[in-house]
Amino acid sequence: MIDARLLEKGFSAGQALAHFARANPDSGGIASFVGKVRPDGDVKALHLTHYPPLTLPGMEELARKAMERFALEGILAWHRIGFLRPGAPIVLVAAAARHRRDSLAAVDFTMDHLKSAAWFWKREKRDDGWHWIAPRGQDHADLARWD
Amino acid sequence: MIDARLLEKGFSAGQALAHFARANPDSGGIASFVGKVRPDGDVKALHLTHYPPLTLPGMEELARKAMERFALEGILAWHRIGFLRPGAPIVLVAAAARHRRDSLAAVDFTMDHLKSAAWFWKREKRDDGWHWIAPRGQDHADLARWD
Amino acid sequence: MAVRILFLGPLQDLAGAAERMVEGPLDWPGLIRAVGPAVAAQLQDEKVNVACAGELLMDRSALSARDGDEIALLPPVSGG
Amino acid sequence: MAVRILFLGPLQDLAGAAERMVEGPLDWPGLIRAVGPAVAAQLQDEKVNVACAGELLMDRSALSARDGDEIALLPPVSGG
Repeated sequence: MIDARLLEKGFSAGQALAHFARANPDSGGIASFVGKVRPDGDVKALHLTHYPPLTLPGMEELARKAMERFALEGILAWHRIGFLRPGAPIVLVAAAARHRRDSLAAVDFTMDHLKSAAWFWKREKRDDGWHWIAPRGQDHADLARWD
Repeated sequence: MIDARLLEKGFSAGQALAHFARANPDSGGIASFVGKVRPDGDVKALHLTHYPPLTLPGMEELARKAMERFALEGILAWHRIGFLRPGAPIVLVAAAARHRRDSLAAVDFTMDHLKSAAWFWKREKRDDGWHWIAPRGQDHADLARWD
Repeated sequence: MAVRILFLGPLQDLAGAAERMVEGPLDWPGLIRAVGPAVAAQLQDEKVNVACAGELLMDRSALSARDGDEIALLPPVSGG
Repeated sequence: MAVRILFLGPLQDLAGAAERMVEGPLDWPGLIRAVGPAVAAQLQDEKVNVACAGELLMDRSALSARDGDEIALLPPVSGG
């Protein structure tokens, strides 16, 4: 079961995970990761843009790859777009599998790809205005682990 | 913040994670794993025993090690004891960190140690009675990765 | 009808707009001329991907957009 | 007062009880004699840990339990 979504409004990771667990009753384990807007220094807001013809189809394709690669029973990949406040969740990934290591590796894999191979662009508002966030070298190194 | 518990009754992983997120508002991300009694074949119930003088102190020591090793801001490690039905959660681990990879690695590390280096013994009830569950070789191989 | 060029992420600051309409048809040299020097300089970077009519181009220089098509210029991403 | 020997996990099936009270003091050879042949055979396995008075013994053969102490025999675990 694949549940990939682009969300224009805030969401509760706890509720989403509870729902995902009910949707995958036969799995031995569920691993997850939720990433939030870091309440860092003077960041007032985050703005996430995307490209509709590619972004959600790309997330669905990524989810299908993870399902096959890690023998999952279900995967959830939700990503916010629009304006977010510090502390708000940006991304939630969860994987249900028979075996623990598969579920954890699938979350790791999916997060690495959402970070540096999915069609999102972030900018943040600081005291002196909006700034685009450049891709980090570390993110590309993380991604290369799966080649 | 360390939250290690032995639980004699069932719990909701979703609620526990929502609470853990509120307790760690400054973290960039939270990774988690929940393991459940697998609704497998003819297993009717699982019974988890432990040794009180060592089990919870050992979990707290494990949580402290994970905090140091992975630069965490918080860690949660809850483990059921007593009688469980198929589908019920046995174990929940969550790690809050500034960086995504730290939180995921901390959950992986903590789960591997709870599997094969924490003082729990499991037996399951099948049609023909109770059977102790032997440690799996794979669990020890998983643990050895951290040496 | 015309070709719509979309500037994604930081490219929209360089272009001074989120999109621009130009006459079709449009090939890769035509696109370079149409986007202005600041964006053209970014397109030298192979890391800027190009989609046309909703499909990512494997070879950007093979661009062949007709009236009614949408071209999206996709700089390196920073999601998650 | 006496020494309480606790059989954890599958050892309790081999011992036929979850615990047994024996006269103290008790050293490692005394423990081997006190637990019966089935459990004694398991104790040959280095993977069975021993705790005394709430402390895990690094060297089981150094066991020295006095009246009032609790000895726990801890076979390989299967948690999580």
